[in-house]
Amino acid sequence: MTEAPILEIRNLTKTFGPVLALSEVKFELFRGEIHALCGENGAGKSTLMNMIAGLLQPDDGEIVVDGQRVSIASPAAAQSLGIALVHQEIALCQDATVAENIYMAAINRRRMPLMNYQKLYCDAQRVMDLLAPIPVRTRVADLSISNQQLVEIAKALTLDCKVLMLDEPTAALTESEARRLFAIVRGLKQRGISIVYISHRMAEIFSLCDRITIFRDGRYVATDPIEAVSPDDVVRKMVGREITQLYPDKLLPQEKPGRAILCVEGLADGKRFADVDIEVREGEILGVGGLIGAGRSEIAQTICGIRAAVAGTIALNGSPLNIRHYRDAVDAGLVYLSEDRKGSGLFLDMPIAANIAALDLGRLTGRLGLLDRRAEAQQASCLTRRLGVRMAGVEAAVSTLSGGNQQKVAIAKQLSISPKVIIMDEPTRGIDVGAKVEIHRLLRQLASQGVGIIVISSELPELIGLCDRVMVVREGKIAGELGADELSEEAIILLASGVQQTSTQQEEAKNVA
Amino acid sequence: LAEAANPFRCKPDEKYVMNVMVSGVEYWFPVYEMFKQAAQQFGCKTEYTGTPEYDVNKQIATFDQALAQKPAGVLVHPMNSDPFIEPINRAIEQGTAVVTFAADSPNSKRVSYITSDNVAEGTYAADAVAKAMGGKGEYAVLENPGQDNHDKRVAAFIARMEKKWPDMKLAGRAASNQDPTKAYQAVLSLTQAHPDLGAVFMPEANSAIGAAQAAKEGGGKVRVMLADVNAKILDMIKAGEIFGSVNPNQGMQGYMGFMLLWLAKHPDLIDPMNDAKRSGFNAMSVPFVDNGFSIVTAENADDFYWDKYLQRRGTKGIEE
Amino acid sequence: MAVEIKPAGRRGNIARMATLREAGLIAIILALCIAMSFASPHFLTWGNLRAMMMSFSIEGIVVVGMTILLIVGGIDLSVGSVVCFSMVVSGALFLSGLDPWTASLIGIAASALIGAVMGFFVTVVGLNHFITSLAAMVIVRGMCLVVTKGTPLSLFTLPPEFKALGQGSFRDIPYVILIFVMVVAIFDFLLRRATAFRKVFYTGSNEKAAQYSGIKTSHVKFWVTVLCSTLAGLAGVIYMARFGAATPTFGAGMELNIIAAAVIGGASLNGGSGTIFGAILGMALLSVVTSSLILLDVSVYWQDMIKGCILLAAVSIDHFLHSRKF
Amino acid sequence: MAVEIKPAGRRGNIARMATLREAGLIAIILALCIAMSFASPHFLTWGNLRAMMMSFSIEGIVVVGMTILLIVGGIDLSVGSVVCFSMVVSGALFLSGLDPWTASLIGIAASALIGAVMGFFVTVVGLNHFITSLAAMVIVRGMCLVVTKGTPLSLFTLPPEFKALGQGSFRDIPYVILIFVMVVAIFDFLLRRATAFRKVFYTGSNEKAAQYSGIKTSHVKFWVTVLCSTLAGLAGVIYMARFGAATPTFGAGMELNIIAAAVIGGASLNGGSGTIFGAILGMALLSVVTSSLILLDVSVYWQDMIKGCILLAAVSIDHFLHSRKF
Ligand SMILES: Nc1ncnc2c1ncn2[C@@H]1O[C@H](COP(=O)(O)OP(=O)(O)OP(=O)(O)O)[C@@H](O)[C@H]1O
Ligand SMILES: Nc1ncnc2c1ncn2[C@@H]1O[C@H](COP(=O)(O)OP(=O)(O)OP(=O)(O)O)[C@@H](O)[C@H]1O
Ligand SMILES: [Mg+2]
Ligand SMILES: [Mg+2]
Repeated sequence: MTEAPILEIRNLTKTFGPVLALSEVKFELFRGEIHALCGENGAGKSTLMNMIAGLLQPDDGEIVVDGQRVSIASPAAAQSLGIALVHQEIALCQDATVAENIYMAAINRRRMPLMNYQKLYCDAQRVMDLLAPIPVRTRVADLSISNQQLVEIAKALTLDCKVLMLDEPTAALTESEARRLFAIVRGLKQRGISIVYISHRMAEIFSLCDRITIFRDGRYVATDPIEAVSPDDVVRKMVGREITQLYPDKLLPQEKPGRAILCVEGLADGKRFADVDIEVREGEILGVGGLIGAGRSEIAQTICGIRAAVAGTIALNGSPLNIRHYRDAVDAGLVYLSEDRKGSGLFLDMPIAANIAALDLGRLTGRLGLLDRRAEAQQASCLTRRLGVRMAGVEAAVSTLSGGNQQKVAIAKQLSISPKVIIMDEPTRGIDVGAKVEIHRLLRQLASQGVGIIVISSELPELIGLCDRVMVVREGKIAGELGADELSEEAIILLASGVQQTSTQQEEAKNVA
Repeated sequence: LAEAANPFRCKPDEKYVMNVMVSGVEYWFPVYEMFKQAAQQFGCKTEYTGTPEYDVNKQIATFDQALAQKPAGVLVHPMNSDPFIEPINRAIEQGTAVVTFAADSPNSKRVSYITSDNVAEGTYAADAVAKAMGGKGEYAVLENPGQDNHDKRVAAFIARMEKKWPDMKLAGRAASNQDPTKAYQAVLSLTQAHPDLGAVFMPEANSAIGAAQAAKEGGGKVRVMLADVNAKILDMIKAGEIFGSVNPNQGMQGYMGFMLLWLAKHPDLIDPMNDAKRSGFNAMSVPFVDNGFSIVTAENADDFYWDKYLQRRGTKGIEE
Repeated sequence: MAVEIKPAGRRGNIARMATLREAGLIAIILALCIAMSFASPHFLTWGNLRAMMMSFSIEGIVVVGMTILLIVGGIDLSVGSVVCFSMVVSGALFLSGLDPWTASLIGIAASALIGAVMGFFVTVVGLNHFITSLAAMVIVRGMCLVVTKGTPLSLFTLPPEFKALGQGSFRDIPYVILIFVMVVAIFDFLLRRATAFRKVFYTGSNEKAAQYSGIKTSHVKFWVTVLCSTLAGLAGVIYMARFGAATPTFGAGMELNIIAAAVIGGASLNGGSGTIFGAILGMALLSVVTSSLILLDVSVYWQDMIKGCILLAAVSIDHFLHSRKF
Repeated sequence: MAVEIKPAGRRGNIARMATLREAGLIAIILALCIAMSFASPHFLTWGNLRAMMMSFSIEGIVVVGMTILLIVGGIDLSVGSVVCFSMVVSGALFLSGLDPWTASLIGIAASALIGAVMGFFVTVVGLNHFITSLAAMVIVRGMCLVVTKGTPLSLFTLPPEFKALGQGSFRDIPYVILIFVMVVAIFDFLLRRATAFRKVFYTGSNEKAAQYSGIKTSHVKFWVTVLCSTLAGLAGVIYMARFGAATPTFGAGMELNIIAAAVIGGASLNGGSGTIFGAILGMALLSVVTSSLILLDVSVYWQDMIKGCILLAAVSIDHFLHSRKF
């Protein structure tokens, strides 16, 4: 490659107080390439992106764009250099419509004094439809978190940029949306746009990217063409050790799962879903699959009493449960991990320890109703160590953690009460390969100890690799169930969409028939 | 020696304080002007204190702070009567004389109280309005419920109407709470509801600015009567947009207020035939003084402008 | 997957939603008015309606600014003081010999300057709007006292053509109402349609997201703060023309009434939502209630209580109709 | 992955951060006091300090409740009215023949009831705290007028042992100050340590996340609203003992001062943060400034202005010291 890089980072260093987030890292991006950036949670990927996008200022080092050394003081400055970023954390104006969010940057720059809503809605719908048919006149607040992620991506597509940085865009997406995204990204590459792609999903990286750069603990490790490395190499460079087994062993066919732990029958909320029967048995991990908006999250929330049910019975270990409030569920040992960690999972401004303790303060309360802060800190340091949270200390605010580490704190919170049943909604969203293995192993271990486990996931390999049985939800109904031996991507997609995914012609033919 | 010859002189650091609420408002200024003059004639120091806010708690704080400096006397306008009992009694105990003015704290040990007669003011205002209307018609009042001297004026106004002028009908009462915009809205509404409304009375000057404007917009049929004055009110009186005002004799309040204080601080100047010495009662106590009031009309309005008064006297008002 | 594109209507979604929202308030106000017209024959006369509008028109101008400021996520407790300040400064300048129009312009400019200073403290120093405007409220009130030396300035000599601004009418419609309607119409339109004002919504809805889109949110906040003070200054000048006086205590406590109107009209204290039209309806509701109580000749002791209860009921009904969080 | 776990100190980070935060305010207050003691020999006398503390002690009790309410994300504009209401109800009951202690308990209970009604509107009906408490402010003030018929109740006949509550002292330390210090100490401790109050922080920090943690946030909000009104009721009773009177206009405008104190002391209007100790320091700062101006014999015209400027400067310095957003 003789051509000069379009974006070059030289010896960049960034600290947050005592935390060294990036130390003398380098990075090169050429015109028209898709360049993967990999690293463990907290390795500094998002921090680097934020500095290139003008949200943070480096302590030291250089950013060179098109051979010019630049200092990027604000997102506006980044935009004018042709740099766009899809943020890891969703940052949308909840009160505005999808269309306005998509075109916010354009609206900001536009010379025209008045809004042309008609044109705005048309244009926005066109962009949105490239990803998913979300009506652009809805308020963002009324969208599910995965749809918000799609809006966040659509937003970046409207920017007239030379460099597009995608920070874990697929973390909340299902296979089909992800595929649409990849097609778009390849199209952009054809047009000579350079793309930085951050993801913890190896398969994506290897099918999409041209080169890969790896960070570890805030330091640069290596850059390689994708053909020159194998997924195992990448993992080794990222984690610093070998990971031999990606998923823990499943239940062997001969060890049939035991008695039913959780039994849900005829559950309905009167709006989005009806007639839902679920059974989780001792020792197994139950997976739940489906497309975005199928209603998986709503079913789980209704089981736990976060949303109101209009019909149905729930039994835990054979005895019926009367859940009127999520508190009742928690007290009975039934917990739910929210898919929206920022909105409903975490108290961002509060310390890590306080976040982990939130689910059941009773166990940390001594006589006189006083909180035992020592026990709180101990519990937090124990759980964070187990999940490998990278942090300054358990009294640091959760907002200072990287995205993946925040997710780990959210998981730690669910584990803090030794639950009987855990329902996890996208548990490994944004979590790195190494930590994912740890979490999967942990789930398997809990299952074998008699904890009922339900994993809702949009990541098919995870469902297939981890679960003993997968239930697929389509439009508020259970579309079917797949045993361990029937699990495959095609089978799940078939159930989830109700049609064959392989060919659109076939699909339409079927619909007509 | 000179002091022995003339007992009516102050000691070098004898200080007298005037304490009020809403201290930035001009009603107090003419009072203090004469308070100061009397003090200067006696060779005493004076100080003007109080809280800029309409808040009894804050006023008591300023009163207490003044007391901490052990002044010879305090002329106080207690925003509410009973809350001042304890502070006033504490002042008396530490040897600071206390006289109340314009509002009283009757259950305290204050030596004297000087005021104009609120009942007389309300009564006079009623007579003036009724006479001008030929004893017949509709009137309304704007109120500031909760402030004692204002309530007294309003009550006296209505009572007089009922007693002396049976053909005068009370059309409505509204709370304007000394706010000109509220008064404006109230008078507009009242004139709409009662097209024959002939007069409106309010016990203070702030509301009058709004009320007079509303009356003017309503066709000028409504006579606006109030208590107290300021430059704007005076201009409107002169222009015939306001019917008239009853104004307490503020200068007398200040001058006599000082005299009463000074006397109370020097009770041994007299030797009355009573039990004062035995009982510890202040021999100079004068329970009540009426400072009188003036009726401000177009003819005499010119004499009530504060700035002209200040110019004429060449002093700096409350800032000295 | 079928892609469904709905034809975009002539009015945008936001506009339609807003209209719906306000329908509840309009219904409540109409219901009150109809009830009142049975109780008092005077209520539905042009005279009374005119009087009611007159009584909230000038404050309504301040409500416009406050609503925009609430949308951006701010609040301004100093509006009452600034109204007074503009009045007092213009009045004092007029008395010192300036012609009233120039004096008024300077008064409005001075108000804008106060807004700019507040904006500075909010955007550069980084204080929040609440504490900044609270301090400004005290400081500006103090300046009014300093300028007037505590006594109302009598502006009796204001030329009639200037007084007409506050007291005159055009064919039975007071200029005050005309100005008010104009200000409301302009800003309501701008807020719905102008690109610049959309940024106000974005900033108030999610400041970070707005920044990510390149919006200079601190500029937006600064200018909205200035706008709010400027409109308060304009109101002050009109008050001066109406009352022909400048009182140093004028407008004390006004801020709560104004914020209440905006909040009743659907503005959120957390920013991101609100409409001018709604806020004006909120103001109208407050005004109808007050004026009804006077017309019904309710005892002054009971007026506050009944007013509060009606307010609470109205807000609850409105909330119920739309089940939106206030 | 090297995970570094620091040993948890005896006091948690929240407590430590809070202490640090407050250090700035303490420094500013001390600096002011020292400057004042040079300027006026009267400043550092026990009499003056006593007067200053007396002036904010009772209000300080209300500040405690307000701070907790701000932490949960609420606000209460009705506190001034409720203080007055408790005073007026207790006073009226006493005059009707009840013994003053029972009368006071009923007054406090009535205040709590008002809090409960507000809590109902906030949690069940779904209105927000601002508009609910604004309506309550008007309604409760109206009730004070109705109960008293607008004239202050003279409670001259209150027995001395009851009056002592507000006027007596224990070895030159007024009971009022003792009660205040006790209330502050108890609630400061509870807020830092008690499990029940931790839920207040969770709810204020992220209500949805609190719900997803099984916390009944509407219960939390309800009880905090009740607590705030109850403390206001307690303050009202002490005011009654101190003043020996119940005035229907008492406490008007008190709410802004109280909210300002809490905000200066570090409470956020968006909920989730604040400390009692900080809020009391905020109150003390306001009090020191006011009292300094009086002692320095600053012209009344200039007092407000200087007060506002000192306030703004103090808040800016404090902000600068911690660069935290207010
Ligand atoms: N505002 C902050 N204050 C303190 N530390 C921070 C802050 N932001 C990031 N960090 C720290 O910087 C380090 C790098 O974080 P960064 O978000 O860049 O990680 P990442 O590589 O994007 O991880 P992930 O895969 O989890 O998103 C982490 O240790 C994080 O705790
Ligand atoms: N607050 C809301 N208002 C309106 N619609 C909503 C709201 N929340 C979710 N929905 C809609 O409900 C549907 C189901 O959402 P849900 O999150 O339960 O789906 P899911 O199957 O869990 O999918 P995923 O979590 O992958 O998006 C979606 O179409 C979503 O747009
Ligand atoms: Mg990241
Ligand atoms: Mg979901």
